[in-house]
Amino acid sequence: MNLDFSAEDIAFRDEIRAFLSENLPKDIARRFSRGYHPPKKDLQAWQAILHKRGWSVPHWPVEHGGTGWSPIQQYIFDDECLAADAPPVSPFGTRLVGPVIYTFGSDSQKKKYLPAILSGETLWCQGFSEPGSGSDLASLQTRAVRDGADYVVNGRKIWTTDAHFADMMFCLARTSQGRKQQEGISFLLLDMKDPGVTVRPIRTLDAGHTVNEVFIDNVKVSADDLVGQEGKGWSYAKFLLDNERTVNAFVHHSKRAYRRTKKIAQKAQFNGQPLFDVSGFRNRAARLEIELRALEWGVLRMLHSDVPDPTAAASALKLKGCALLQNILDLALDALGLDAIPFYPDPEQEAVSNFF
Amino acid sequence: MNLDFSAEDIAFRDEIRAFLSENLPKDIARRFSRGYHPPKKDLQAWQAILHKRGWSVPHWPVEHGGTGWSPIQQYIFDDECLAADAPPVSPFGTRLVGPVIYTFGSDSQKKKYLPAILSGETLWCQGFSEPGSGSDLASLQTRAVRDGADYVVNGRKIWTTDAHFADMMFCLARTSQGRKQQEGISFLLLDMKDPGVTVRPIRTLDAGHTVNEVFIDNVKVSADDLVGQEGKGWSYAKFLLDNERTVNAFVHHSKRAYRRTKKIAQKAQFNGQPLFDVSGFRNRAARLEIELRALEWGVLRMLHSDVPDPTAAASALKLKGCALLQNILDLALDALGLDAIPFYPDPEQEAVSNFF
Amino acid sequence: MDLHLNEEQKLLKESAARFLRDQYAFDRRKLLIADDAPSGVWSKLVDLGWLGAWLPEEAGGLGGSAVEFAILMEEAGRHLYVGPYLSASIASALLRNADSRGARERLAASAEGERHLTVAHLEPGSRGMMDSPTVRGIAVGSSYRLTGRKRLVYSGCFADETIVSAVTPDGPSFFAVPMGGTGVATRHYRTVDNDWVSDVEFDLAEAELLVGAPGYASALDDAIYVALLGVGAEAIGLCEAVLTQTKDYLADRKQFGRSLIEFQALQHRISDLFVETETLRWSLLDALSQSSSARTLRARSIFGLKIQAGSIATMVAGQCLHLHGGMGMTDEMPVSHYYRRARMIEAQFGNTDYFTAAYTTLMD
Amino acid sequence: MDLHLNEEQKLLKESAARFLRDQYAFDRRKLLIADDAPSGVWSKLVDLGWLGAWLPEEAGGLGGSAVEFAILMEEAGRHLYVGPYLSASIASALLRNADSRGARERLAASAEGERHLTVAHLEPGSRGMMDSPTVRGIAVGSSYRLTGRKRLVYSGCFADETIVSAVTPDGPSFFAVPMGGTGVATRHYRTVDNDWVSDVEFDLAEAELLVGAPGYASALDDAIYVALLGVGAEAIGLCEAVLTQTKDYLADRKQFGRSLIEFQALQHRISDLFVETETLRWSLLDALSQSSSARTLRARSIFGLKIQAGSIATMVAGQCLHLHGGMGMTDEMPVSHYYRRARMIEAQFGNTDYFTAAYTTLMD
Repeated sequence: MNLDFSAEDIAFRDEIRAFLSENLPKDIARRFSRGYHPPKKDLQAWQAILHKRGWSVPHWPVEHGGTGWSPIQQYIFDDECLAADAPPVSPFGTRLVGPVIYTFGSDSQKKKYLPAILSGETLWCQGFSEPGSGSDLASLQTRAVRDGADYVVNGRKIWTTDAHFADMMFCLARTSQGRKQQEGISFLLLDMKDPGVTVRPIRTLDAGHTVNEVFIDNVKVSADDLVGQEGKGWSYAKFLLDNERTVNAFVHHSKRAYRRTKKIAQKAQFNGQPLFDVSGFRNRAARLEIELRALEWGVLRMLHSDVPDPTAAASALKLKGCALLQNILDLALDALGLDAIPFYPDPEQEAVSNFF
Repeated sequence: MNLDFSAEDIAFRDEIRAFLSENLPKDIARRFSRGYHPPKKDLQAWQAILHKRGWSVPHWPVEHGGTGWSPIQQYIFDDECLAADAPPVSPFGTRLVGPVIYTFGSDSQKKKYLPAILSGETLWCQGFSEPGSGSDLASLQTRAVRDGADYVVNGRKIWTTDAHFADMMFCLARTSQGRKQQEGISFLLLDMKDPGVTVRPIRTLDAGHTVNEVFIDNVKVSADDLVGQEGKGWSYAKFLLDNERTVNAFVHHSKRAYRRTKKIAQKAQFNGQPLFDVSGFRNRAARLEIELRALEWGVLRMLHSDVPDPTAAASALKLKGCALLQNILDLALDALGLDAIPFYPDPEQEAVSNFF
Repeated sequence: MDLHLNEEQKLLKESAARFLRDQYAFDRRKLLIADDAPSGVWSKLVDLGWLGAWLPEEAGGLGGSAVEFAILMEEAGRHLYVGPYLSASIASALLRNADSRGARERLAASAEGERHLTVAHLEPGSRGMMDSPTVRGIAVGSSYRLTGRKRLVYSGCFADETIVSAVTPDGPSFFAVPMGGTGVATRHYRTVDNDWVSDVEFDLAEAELLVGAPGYASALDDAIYVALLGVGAEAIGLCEAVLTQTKDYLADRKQFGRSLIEFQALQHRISDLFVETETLRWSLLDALSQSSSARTLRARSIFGLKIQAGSIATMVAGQCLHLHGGMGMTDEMPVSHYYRRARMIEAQFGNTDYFTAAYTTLMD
Repeated sequence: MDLHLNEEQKLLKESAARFLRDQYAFDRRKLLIADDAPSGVWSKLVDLGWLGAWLPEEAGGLGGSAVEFAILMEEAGRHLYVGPYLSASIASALLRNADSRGARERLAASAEGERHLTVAHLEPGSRGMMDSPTVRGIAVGSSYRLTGRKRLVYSGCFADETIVSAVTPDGPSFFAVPMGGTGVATRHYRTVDNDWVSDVEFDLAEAELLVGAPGYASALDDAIYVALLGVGAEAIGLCEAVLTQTKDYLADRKQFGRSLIEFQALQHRISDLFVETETLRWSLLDALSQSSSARTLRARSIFGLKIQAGSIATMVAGQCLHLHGGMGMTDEMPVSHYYRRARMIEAQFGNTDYFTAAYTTLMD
């Protein structure tokens, strides 16, 4: 058992840090640091910079534009990017549909879509969930009917993150009625600029706008934009969802949230001393710091060793990771005190900058 | 709505206090204050004193020896008794079998048993649970077979609190096989000095001895000691269990435990100051104090007003009462620190007296 | 001791519930909170006598007590009321024991609905109501001039006058300042739970002394009591309502062919939330029982209520949000509003950490 | 970085597990803990090389590291081992970096099983290992005389010699004192978890200086690291074992015609306990990763492990106790012993409050 980072890993971390400090635009980092959803222009600008360096999709196979990094290097990269307040690259192209296209797509699909996913020029959204279908994807209602060289698609998608600015949607639609519910579903690539697409924002609890309802009304999708075989969409979707299950347990997010909470608490005054020095607060922070360090080792363990029951271990990481992030954010709210009450719609508003 | 104790209630409380300070023997209170199970002699000595004053069974109807106090007066009485470290009167005679006897018993049973229950001369235990029957009393295996003027009883009881020093046991035994499991069960009063009774101690987690397994081997019980009708024992048991469900939610126990915890924490030194003044500890104590006061109002509410759903409200009280008592005891353990480690079998041991 | 509501109290509760059910149903509320300032419903509440309901007759009220106030706030919580009622009530509490003519006049005018009052007490950097003000007041003839900054002035966009805490050479005092007057600059914004608040900057703003330094501490105590009692009672209504709605939601939703409410694990969670809500009601009784007690006793019980209200409401609403699944995250579901309000109850006037620290200074 | 056990470590783990399973099965253990002092099993552990397994060769060990120690303690926890191993290991940790001949000799003698050492560091009124000793040492020629009281000396009824912390005019230091010597009065008792401890009173007891004042702080740090690592690893074995046994128990018990393990609410609780146990293993990795780090880094991670171990073991064992129903309360069920041991892990060497306070002094 060896619990040290190797010299190579340490050098790698330094390289990433140096890159970020030279290349991450200050205004993008500032906006993202304030906890708002990054705007499209920030997502694209930052991905273009990463792409130039060849780092926009580290996890992809090298032949498609990946970096060939080890799992621990990818971990270090993600850690440093979030530590520097770089907004994470939109996952819909890079993590979700990209691997489906390079694994199951036609050569022309690869040529047409992969470069713009790599560069971030094209942003994607995911059309899986539908009203009433809950997490049960197989009960899908959207239909695609073959009409010459095209499919004509009709249906409704919901909880569609970033649909309001995405260029493309990958979606599941029923092309025939199979014996099992999972059969007869196809995986289509659909242009969001088609006039038959209507996006209705869903306002959420955070008073922000990230998710949408998408109405698909007689939208024509070329048969060239069918991925793989007609009726096999369910298996591609499963492949994609398996990729989505990463083991990072939000550890980088939590580390970042904790650092921010600490800054807030160091600045806030409580009975004449910094809140961070008040022992009740400090005790709570200590417990979270300890859990955070534990969580990081939980992730490293998943990356490195054969754990006895990987599925259970991954669930434990996910559950604990969620709970910890929530607890850190609760502590942040408590550190804000009365400043948690006002709602500031704009991240560049003067009042917001007071806390950072 | 009027949330004040009446002048009468306040005067009543003073009366109880005065009585306790004059009559509660110091050594009995001291032993009980240390959290050990009170020995039989303490239970009996204290009940004799209460009995002399007419207060050994306040909740009984006046004609059987009760006091006629209002629910709030009984509440005050219990509160003051525990506050003064008076060991609670053994419940098996006074709370459980006594009311069954004066409600369903024969005149000769009343004459024979009630006076000694009132005075505490006879201590009782409850023979309901059996190995394997869990909380499902109806699946009872103990049998009583009529033989002339007697029943011959055979069976095994478990979790029998105080069986090792009880004089009598009230127990359930099957006298016939009914259509339903609840039918054919009879309620018998059994002398623990019968040679057919064997008591095996069950050692428990607290390294103490309160519960037992009781083997009943051809024990003769006179038919005069059958309560009510043969085969109707189940309904008397239900009556008894309903009486057992009080709504006090351990509030007096919790108040007492909290006071004791506070004393321990005031005496313990932590980095040069009393532990009770250390803010982390004090914050925890504050939360428990607040919950304790809330709980007391929860009980007063049950005593006073028509709550919308009394069963749910009583469950809430019980759950919260248990949780709170546990949390207070956890805090006490934390206050003890390293002193929680040694095990002292004797309450009068010198080391124990250091904490009180 | 008698914990039943009397007949008047029962009627008050029913009328408040009926009014809010009719006038403040969730769909109607959605429109009302989209406005730039609280409007219609407020004047009706004043007409219904909400402001005077808990004030003694000599203070222009209807002879009620803290119980009446708690009844109204509980119903407010149940229906997610946001608007001027709580801040106007805190203003009344500040003034009710003052002996100045200005205070007495305003108390009556407020109860009558003739003048809408709010309170400007918290400041940038404050962590709760017990923090000392830094706004300065200097005497100019028989009146005063105030200079400094206040924040979280509820309904500041709407009130006629605000009661301002400020320090004079004699010590801290409360003053009245007209909201639109010279030397009063405001910045209005919304809160996370859709209420209306303002930052207010005073620059030698003309002010009338209402409560001088000798009465300051006790007036502030009265205000704190009413503020915390208000959110405490509100939290009970909130918890009960969100719990009922969540049970209904779970009964409606099906998964794997069964109604969600049939899953044992969900039932257990619902039961736990019921128990917590009950606990909060017990704390309310405790706080009400101390409404006329000595300072320390009253403060302990009301801080206790605030601590319980903040943590229990956050917990109950948070769990209910979770039980709603993804739908709960949308603005169109009431649970998302209950959740935001619960979070704000936790933060308002000073959070759990703040009042726990305050409580520990009062322990025996 | 490679988190796999190497071949030697795997063998060590298997052999420890096998030994305890055979020699320390629950029924056999019941007889062993009824004795007045730890016996048989201890000498076999020494023969198996447990004491030297984690010590470098120059300290008389087998060239292992903290990982080997954690492996053994985890198995000890799984099988509810009580006895001299942990205290003797802490004694080794205290001495391992000392340069006195006395220290080196004892380290070797201890690893060989020739001399059984324990530690007398805690005192009446201590709240944890970081508290300063008050036992006084005065130099008499080349040796010392100690006067004062120690408590919670594990295996004090059994050890040959105890390593005692005491203050001399030069500062705090560690000394060796033979247990039966003149001026050494002992009072033996048991702990809640059936271990053997003693109070020891020194009255001008003759003592040999092992670690002088300049080395005291660092030797104490080493001892704290090993003590907390020990209970941390033990807690993992404990949690895993009690959880497995509880699952088996629930699978066996039927209620309302179903095995208890089929109830969803119970499954959820078991899953939560599994997650907590996993977390504890992560903290162990963290603490192991800092075994040779600078003082603050190592202290933070090992305090973190102790805090997690105490609270998680208490929670897991407490919940398992609850899941056992009434049966769990009996001495004959293993769960009641796991629970007691968990409570003691929480209290030992300083409880969660103590180490949290210590941790907060080390935060950036």
